[in-house]
Amino acid sequence: MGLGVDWAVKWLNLSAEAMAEHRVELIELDRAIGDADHGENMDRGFQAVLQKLNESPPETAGAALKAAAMALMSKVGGAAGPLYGTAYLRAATSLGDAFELDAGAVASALAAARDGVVARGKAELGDKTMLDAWTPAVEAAQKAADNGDDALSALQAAAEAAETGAAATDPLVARKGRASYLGERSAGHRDPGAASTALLLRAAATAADGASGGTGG
Amino acid sequence: MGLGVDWAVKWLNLSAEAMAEHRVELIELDRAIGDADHGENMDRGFQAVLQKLNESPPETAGAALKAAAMALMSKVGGAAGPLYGTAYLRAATSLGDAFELDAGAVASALAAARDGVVARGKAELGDKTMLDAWTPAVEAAQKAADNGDDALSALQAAAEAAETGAAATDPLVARKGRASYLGERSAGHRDPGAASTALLLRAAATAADGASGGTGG
Amino acid sequence: MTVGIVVVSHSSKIAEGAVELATQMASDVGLVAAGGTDDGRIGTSFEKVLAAVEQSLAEAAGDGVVVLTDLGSAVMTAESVKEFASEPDAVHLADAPLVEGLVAAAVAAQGGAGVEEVRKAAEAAGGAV
Amino acid sequence: MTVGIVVVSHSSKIAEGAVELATQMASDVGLVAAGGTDDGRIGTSFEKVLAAVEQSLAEAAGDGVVVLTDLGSAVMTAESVKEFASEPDAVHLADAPLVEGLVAAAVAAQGGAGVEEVRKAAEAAGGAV
Ligand SMILES: Nc1ncnc2c1ncn2[C@@H]1O[C@H](COP(=O)(O)OP(=O)(O)O)[C@@H](O)[C@H]1O
Ligand SMILES: Nc1ncnc2c1ncn2[C@@H]1O[C@H](COP(=O)(O)OP(=O)(O)O)[C@@H](O)[C@H]1O
Ligand SMILES: [Mg+2]
Ligand SMILES: [Mg+2]
Ligand SMILES: [Mg+2]
Ligand SMILES: [Mg+2]
Repeated sequence: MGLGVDWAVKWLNLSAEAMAEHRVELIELDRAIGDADHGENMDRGFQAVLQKLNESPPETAGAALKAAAMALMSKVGGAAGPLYGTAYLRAATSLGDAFELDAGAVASALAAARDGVVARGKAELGDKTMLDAWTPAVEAAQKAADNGDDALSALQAAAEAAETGAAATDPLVARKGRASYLGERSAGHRDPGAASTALLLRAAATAADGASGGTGG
Repeated sequence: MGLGVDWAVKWLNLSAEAMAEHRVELIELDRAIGDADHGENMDRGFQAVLQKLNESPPETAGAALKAAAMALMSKVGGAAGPLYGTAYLRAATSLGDAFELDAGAVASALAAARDGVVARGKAELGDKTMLDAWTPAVEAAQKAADNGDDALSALQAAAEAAETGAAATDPLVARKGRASYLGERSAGHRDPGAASTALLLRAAATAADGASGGTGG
Repeated sequence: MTVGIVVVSHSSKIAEGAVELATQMASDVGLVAAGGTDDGRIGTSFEKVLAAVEQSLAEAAGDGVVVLTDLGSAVMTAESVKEFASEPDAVHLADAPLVEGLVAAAVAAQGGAGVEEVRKAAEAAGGAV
Repeated sequence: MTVGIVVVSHSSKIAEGAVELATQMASDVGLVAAGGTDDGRIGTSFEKVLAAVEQSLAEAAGDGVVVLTDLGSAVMTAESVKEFASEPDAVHLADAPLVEGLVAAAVAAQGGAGVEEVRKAAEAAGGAV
């Protein structure tokens, strides 16, 4: 049984909860190596996502992610806006009109999201950005899909890999984004965007755990 | 009979009159190749000069020019502020405590002023700036002094040379100041600062014409 | 007609002040400020920037629009807006210092320069003249 | 103690907005805005800049002050002020883009960099990161 629009909507709701819950934590991470607004940015962005979903409930997971993309793009107000906006938009395009998503579709959507982050931000792996959470997540999801695991397992693998990837940004020196202004002083702090990516992918896995599957066609 | 503080005060008063009278003309010159404020800047600057002179009447020509320098520096608000401020300050230093100025002292003071413009603005002759009026003025005054002419003659020669120098900026391409943003398009317009310099030096000559000389010691 | 210019800054004050400053030397050029977030915080707003770009495209009537930005997230917002704009190919991002580049670009546009020339004028602006 | 930074712009809005923007990344650094003329026009004010430099010198308590400027007349005003300042040798003019240079300089100062290093950080700031 694959994942459908219910999963996507649940994911976005859990994302909004996570951003509200970790708002201060993300702000503090950003205070250390940025401008102390990432938690505020993400919280506002996901509140706008919820509002958008309420105003016009989506019919597919792709439509849900597209609505989220536009809300994030508009309302985040920081680098994370165009980055997550582009990521979710590319993921939505990857999902297309599908009503049920298997592990392969999930892995492809995550890869498309990651490619969106790269297209928008031109970062490379190891630059201490959200890309350092997205990339291992994509690889883990792809591996799970290749193994024949289900979508839930793929998302769980992705979430875990993103968490590990976010933690692995701690010793890195930032080469993109505001934190790059700090040079060597950026080492010893977790990248806020990598941390938020890990939270969002964990929400995706949680939403899939016991998800009711697609709405059928 | 040399020039004294009465001449200096009269010069500054006539300067203020000239700036008020030519305010719009200088604004229009600056509109063509700048930001349309030179007349406004100079008018405000010289109103502040008059106020300062009224508040504490100077005892020497040098003191009068020093007071003018500080008022211009503070109140002009454009490039002309630090440029004329530095010029008048250097001229004041050149005059020192002298009560009577002969042609040589006048020529030296003008040279000091010109050097102040160069020190502050780093322009070269032909860059289409006020320097293109100051430089021929200094040369003409020096020549008059070398000829044994009196201070009035030296100032008259300086004024005439400044007027010619200002007119000669018309075909030049600006290489300093705002007008340099226009590149080739700056040609065909008179430099506003060169025009105001010519007006100020004409005021100096007019003030000397029939001036009562020094106040004595 | 002249090229339009959009000023994208994290701060609405910076964007507005820069437009005021450049207008003094380029009073016939359409300069549009897009600074700060929708809700007045420091940051950039996709919607504000999109609205500014569309206004500028309309005013430029085919002559094109140059977009100046301050920090990296403003660049990303501007690039996103370019993709969503009604005429993406008419939107040219300048890699230039915001204030200094704007004055140079505005003067070039005032002189009738084309969109590529205006962008280059912005990008050539270095230290203060 | 950290190096102080003074922002000299033709526009009070630009100077204030730039200080707000940089403060986000450098909340412990003394950033002083000196924009516009005494009477609120576009231009620079010797008195405003001198007051800002003196305030900054006092706050920096010996660590020195870096001055950022926008256009050429702001540079000339800042140079004049340096000559009149109580500690001319502690006043360092940066040849840098105003907004981009300020953010880089403020972050460097926040990190405890010395006055020369702060100036260099400003001058190294180019396009948006
Ligand atoms: N060029 C980039 N490529 C990828 N991610 C980036 C880039 N620039 C910034 N980021 C991410 O954005 C996060 C900061 O987001 P946020 O605080 O919302 O933006 P801002 O820096 O504009 O305040 C960083 O922690 C980093 O993960
Ligand atoms: N670097 C410079 N050296 C000499 N003169 C200069 C320089 N820059 C500008 N000027 C003079 O200043 C005049 C403009 O003065 P003003 O309009 O008061 O200043 P702003 O350009 O700041 O508005 C120019 O016409 C020119 O004569
Ligand atoms: Mg941030
Ligand atoms: Mg921010
Ligand atoms: Mg002017
Ligand atoms: Mg001016």
